[in-house]
Amino acid sequence: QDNVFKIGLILPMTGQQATTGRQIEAAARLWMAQNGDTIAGKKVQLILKDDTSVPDVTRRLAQELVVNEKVNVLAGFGITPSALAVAPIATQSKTPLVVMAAATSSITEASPYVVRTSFTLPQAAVAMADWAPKNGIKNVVTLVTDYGPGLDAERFFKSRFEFNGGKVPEALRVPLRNPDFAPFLQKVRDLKPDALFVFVPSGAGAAVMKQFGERGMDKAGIRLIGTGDVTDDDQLNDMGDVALGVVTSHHYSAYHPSAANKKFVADFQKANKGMRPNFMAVGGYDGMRVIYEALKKTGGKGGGDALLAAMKGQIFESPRGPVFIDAQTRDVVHNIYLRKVEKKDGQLHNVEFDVIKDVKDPGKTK
Amino acid sequence: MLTILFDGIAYGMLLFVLAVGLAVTMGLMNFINLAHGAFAMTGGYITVLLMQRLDVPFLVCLPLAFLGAALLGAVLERTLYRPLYRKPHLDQVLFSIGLVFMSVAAVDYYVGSTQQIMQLPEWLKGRTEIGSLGMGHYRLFIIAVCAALTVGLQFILAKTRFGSRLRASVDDQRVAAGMGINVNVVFLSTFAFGSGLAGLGGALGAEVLGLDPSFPLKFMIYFLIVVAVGGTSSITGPLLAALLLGIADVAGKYYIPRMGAFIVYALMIVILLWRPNGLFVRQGGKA
Amino acid sequence: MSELLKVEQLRAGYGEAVVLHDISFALGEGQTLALLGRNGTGKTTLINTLAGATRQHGGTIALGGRALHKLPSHERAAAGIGWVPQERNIFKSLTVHENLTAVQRPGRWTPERVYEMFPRLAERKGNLGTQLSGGEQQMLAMGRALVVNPRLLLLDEPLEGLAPIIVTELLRAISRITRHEGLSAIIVEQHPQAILAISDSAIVLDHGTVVHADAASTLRAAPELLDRLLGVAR
Amino acid sequence: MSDIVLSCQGLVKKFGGITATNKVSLNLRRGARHALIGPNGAGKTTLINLLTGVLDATEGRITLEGRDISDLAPHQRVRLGMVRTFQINQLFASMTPLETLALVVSQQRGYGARWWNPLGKDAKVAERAQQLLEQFHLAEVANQKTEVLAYGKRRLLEIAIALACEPRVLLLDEPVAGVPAGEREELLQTVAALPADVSVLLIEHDMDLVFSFADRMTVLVNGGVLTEGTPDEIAANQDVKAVYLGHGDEINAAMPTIAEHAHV
Amino acid sequence: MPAQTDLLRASRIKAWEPLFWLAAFAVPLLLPSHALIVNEVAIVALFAVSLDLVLGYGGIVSLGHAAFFGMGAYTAALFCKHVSPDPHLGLLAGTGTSAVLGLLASFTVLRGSDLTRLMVTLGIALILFELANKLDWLTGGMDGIQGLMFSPILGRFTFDLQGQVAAYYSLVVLVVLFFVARRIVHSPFGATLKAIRDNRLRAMAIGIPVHARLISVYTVAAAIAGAAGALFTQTSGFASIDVFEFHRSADVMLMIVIGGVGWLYGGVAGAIVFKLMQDLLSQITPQYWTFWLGLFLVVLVLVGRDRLLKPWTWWRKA
Ligand SMILES: Nc1ncnc2c1ncn2[C@@H]1O[C@H](COP(=O)(O)OP(=O)(O)OP(=O)(O)O)[C@@H](O)[C@H]1O
Ligand SMILES: Nc1ncnc2c1ncn2[C@@H]1O[C@H](COP(=O)(O)OP(=O)(O)OP(=O)(O)O)[C@@H](O)[C@H]1O
Ligand SMILES: [Mg+2]
Ligand SMILES: [Mg+2]
Repeated sequence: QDNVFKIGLILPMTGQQATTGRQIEAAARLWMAQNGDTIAGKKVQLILKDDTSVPDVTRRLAQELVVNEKVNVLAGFGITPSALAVAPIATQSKTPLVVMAAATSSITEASPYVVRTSFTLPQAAVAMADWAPKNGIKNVVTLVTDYGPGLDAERFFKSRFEFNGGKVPEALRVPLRNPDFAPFLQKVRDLKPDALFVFVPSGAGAAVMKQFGERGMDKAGIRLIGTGDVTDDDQLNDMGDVALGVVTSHHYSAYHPSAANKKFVADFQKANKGMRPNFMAVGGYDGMRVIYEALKKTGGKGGGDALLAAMKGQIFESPRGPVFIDAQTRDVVHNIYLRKVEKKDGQLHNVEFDVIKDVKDPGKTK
Repeated sequence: MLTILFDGIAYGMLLFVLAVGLAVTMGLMNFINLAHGAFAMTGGYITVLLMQRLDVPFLVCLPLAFLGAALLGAVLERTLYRPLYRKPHLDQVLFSIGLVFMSVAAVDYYVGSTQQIMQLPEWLKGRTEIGSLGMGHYRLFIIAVCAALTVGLQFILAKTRFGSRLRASVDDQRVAAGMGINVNVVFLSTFAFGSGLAGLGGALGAEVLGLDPSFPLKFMIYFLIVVAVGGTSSITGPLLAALLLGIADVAGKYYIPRMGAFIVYALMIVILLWRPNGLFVRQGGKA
Repeated sequence: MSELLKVEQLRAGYGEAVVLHDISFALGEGQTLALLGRNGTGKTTLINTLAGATRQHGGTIALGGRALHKLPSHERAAAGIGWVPQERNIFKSLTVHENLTAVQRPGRWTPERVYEMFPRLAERKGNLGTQLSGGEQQMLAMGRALVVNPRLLLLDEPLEGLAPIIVTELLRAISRITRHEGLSAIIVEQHPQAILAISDSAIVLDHGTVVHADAASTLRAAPELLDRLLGVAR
Repeated sequence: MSDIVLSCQGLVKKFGGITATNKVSLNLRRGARHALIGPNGAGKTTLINLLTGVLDATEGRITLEGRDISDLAPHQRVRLGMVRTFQINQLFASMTPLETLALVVSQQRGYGARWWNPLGKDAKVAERAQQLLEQFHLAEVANQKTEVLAYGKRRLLEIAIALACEPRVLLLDEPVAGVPAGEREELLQTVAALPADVSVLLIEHDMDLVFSFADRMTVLVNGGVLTEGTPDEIAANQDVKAVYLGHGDEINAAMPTIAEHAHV
Repeated sequence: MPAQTDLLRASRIKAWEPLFWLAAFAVPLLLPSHALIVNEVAIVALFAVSLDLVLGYGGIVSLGHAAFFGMGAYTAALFCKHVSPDPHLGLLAGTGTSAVLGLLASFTVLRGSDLTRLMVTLGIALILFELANKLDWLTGGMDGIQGLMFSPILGRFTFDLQGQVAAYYSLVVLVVLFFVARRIVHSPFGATLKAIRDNRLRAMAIGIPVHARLISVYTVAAAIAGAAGALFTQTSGFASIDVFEFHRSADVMLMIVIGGVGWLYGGVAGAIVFKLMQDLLSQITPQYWTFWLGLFLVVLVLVGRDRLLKPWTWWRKA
């Protein structure tokens, strides 16, 4: 019993966020398959729970994992409210909480035990706001889904873009439950900006892109830019040619040209019937690495605080590129790449063409 | 703005095809079938999978989606639904929600939980501009299909005796049978037809609304809104309701984007408070 | 006169419960049978069994030589049964006209002829079934049974709730239809005198069995016997 | 005229194009045993629905004990003492006759809003419910659910409910429909035995009963009042014969003639 | 008098009832590892009791009952943040605001068919959802109000990680409100509700003020749902926007239908069955548990509640 190291992995495995859960679970299992399940003499055990993206369920599951299963680390968390709901438990029980998906900036501030290996939306949005004005885009309409991450993306893009001399004539917010993007896109078309900046949860990205094409907006001279969620690697291939040429900023592309990534993608696809890993998967994969490294370093001694200390400041080469867990903010620092959708070997890929190095979460610099 | 009106009509028409099958099963058969979306999803997946894996042309997929969903509906009607007609509505809710849960998990298991994206044929992808009116070809196509469907349905229900025989069977199965109506056949064909319509709706809607295993739950509310506002006793009711909601939703989101999410719900509540039995109820009294 | 209906050893009821025991009788073409008995003796059950709306446990029913008991309810209408249920059971979401057309079969009786017989209904053609007065519903139930163009009419308390003048007219109409159009009828009624007057024969039920069968005229001429059979204390 | 309890003037009800009630004026005296007759669809039930507030009149006023009640809700009219029965039973399917009557008695005594003590806690309520059960031969089925009762028992409960409301004015819509001939008189006797100052308006197609019960009659035809008078006057009225009663005065007397006609 | 005894029989407390509640209270103590789920079940059970008052007794179908649950939850959260961390006062505040909301909303459910009511209630809950999202300065938008610290219950018992205090707190509130509801449904007031549910026309015809009754029961039920919502916030330390979500309304409806409507214990039983089932199944197969839950519902309806829950009837003839 004493020789077991338990990781409580709480993810949305059903419902609309289910893909997030699937990607992360697959990545975590891949990591364990690649690196063994005995570290520092301890057997690592992964306990998977489905929280259906309902925060109070997440919280109860976390509480039960901590109290009954005595897990050493809590990990996962598909959506921000779920992560926030569990933060007090991490604090109270001194259990490190590794956020592998949720991307709102403020999560790491909710508890000193939160460590994030995914990304924050401001990171991606700000990078785009820096790139766009340098590439002839002066006038941008934003279109985001009306919830935490969307508002983050809108706020950070807008302020940085305007700081860089750009103009945002209209900031559109799409309700979370929204079957048809037509009115919003028509509005954009009538406003005729240089580009449309989009953030929507990954599933809806395809719809936006198709309707963007259908409405002939590209032909009207409007470019489509956004954070990488829109051209989610997982689905990019199915989106078809409408996606070609879309420029996004993100921390990970399955096409990232590094040896580490090639191996990661190959192994991942082999283990999962050809499913392509996306940015969620890499968050889960790196999260497992952070936990493993911390366990190695502490040898499993000293409880949660020691573990947490060992997580802070880790630097490593991830499939996404170099990653640094900022000891101060416990948030991830990584490169943000600018990518364009292109066809390579008959498949669509986010091909990186520019990089902004070591981006800290701009949300933390206020 | 004509374009907004056009988009609203197309969206409304789409809602209509998706919901009209429910108007048939729920309104005419008086069965609360919350699993309607599951039949729509079936149609959607049939189309997407046939197109992706077997390269079946889109136009061939549509009737196949209808038939597939209708067949599934017929099989389920014979095996599971039939004993439930006489159960209380709440039991029907429980049962059909159970079916939805099962269908969601089953699709997830066999196809996976990712969004399915459909590739339309080229001729449906384009767009025609006439002055300030821009019409997407796919939306034009939806409108055409729905219009044809409405006319057909209206004909079946109004000009043939099928409609009144169906309603008679629903009102009183025992006596309807005693008057020579083959109640089982009437129910079976109606249910299969309603499910088929759902399947067709799902096939048409997958492009615009997206398709993943949570489809039946995600859009259940919209189907219900259309049927509730339209009233459950005719085909024109849900059609007008769907158009009204579609146009109001699209126009509302265009002109006052901030209020986007409220408009449909507020409109529904106001209409239902004003006309508790739906906007377009069947009224007697005219000799 | 040829025999239209022959019922033998009929046993029927609801679910497991058997209400009718070994009922046998026959009815000729163009003949009218009065079905009498106190409350709850099984008159409605017998009518409903002929219409196929109860559970039959045994026995045979033959209509014009055809084995009716083997047919499901909806095929009996085609075989020639027209049914006026006791509770009328008008289809509530159909209009008066639709109530007629939904079940109509080719033959002499058309909705138009029903409207001639009950002008009241013609005025209410477009009303929903439930928007009719009690008596109008009764008329509609009668009309609905007629447009099926049956050979045998099953009338379960068809006079209940009708105005006296309509009652006389309806009785007259029934006897006209049976005499001139060759239809047969089985009539259940609370007013035995009224119904015996237009019937050829009568059977009296008690506890689900036939306790008396006779010519209608004989029974009508013996009110004491009738009272005793029906258990009426005067 | 203080002995007019219930009266209506110029009552009109239109359903779309149909005028179901056409300028009906009617006065019900205190203690009256008044019958309302007329052909099917003449508007009798509709008139009762208007008087009790189930339907809103298109035109016209209704007064009860001199007070204009045209705008009162149905339950408020009941509180003023006007109670009815329904042509088609309207019962509480999932409750037993005992519960039903206890509820009606509680409500009638103004306890309907009490939410803490259980129904039946008040011994007087239980006592009165028991009394009614016995009076209407319902005691042996007192604890069965209403929905499983035989038709005859349900019909009795329908009337018992109305009497439990202690009406000042009682409106009966074909109360004995479906009740066998032998039991009809008994039922109406219960009604006739109500206190002398209770007024009763009876709708019925059974002329034997009507003529033995009523001291005054109103004939409704096509929504309007054809005539009003004593039973003898009505029986002798040629118009009434033509539109409602037919050629004989009583059905039974009429039968032989019909039969003879038929055999021709 | 026999009539009186017969009448009072229904409201008498049966022998098994105290046993049931004793067992409920014993669980958090004897099986402390299950205290959290007991807490969750107690809260939804209270929520279900509230819906049963409306649906089972008032005959008003509602797919938007989460509106009141959510109102209670947010009120309790805001009360803690801005007024006082005292949970008792917060509970009262949550109950009170929900009652007010219930009173206002009750006017929308007086008329119309079942379907209309279903949709109107649903619409109200969805509008509150959107409001909670839009008014992010007050409600924290999509992220909700997080990290609330409540003062100890009765000044002594601090909410613990294991959830025992929470479980007892919720259980006590459940028992108290359950018995209030129990008194209500057996009173003359409750009987008038059943009368309205069974036959509105006749209810009016015996002098029952139908609208007034429906308004009062809707308000009372909303208050109870509000209390459940407040418990939710207080025992979890946050209020998240999904308290207004459709699935909450739908789940609670499923629960009372599983347990049987028009029987207060039905809601409690349904809550227990549904929650435990969900918990158990999702442990066994986190990805596909909804399939088995769905199968359970389908079988439950096809086989019949009575026969499924009473195994001794399985071998009897149908
Ligand atoms: N649906 C039913 N289920 C079970 N038993 C029934 C049902 N309908 C009638 N019965 C029983 O069958 C018996 C015969 O009833 P039926 O209705 O045939 O009598 P009836 O002679 O038509 O009486 P009435 O003169 O009141 O119409 C009664 O004892 C009755 O309780
Ligand atoms: N809701 C309605 N809509 C349209 N017409 C109606 C409605 N209710 C009643 N009617 C019509 O109004 C007329 C009067 O009906 P009412 O029920 O008052 O008749 P009645 O005198 O009680 O007849 P009966 O003796 O047959 O019961 C009828 O012709 C009926 O068709
Ligand atoms: Mg009978
Ligand atoms: Mg009438």
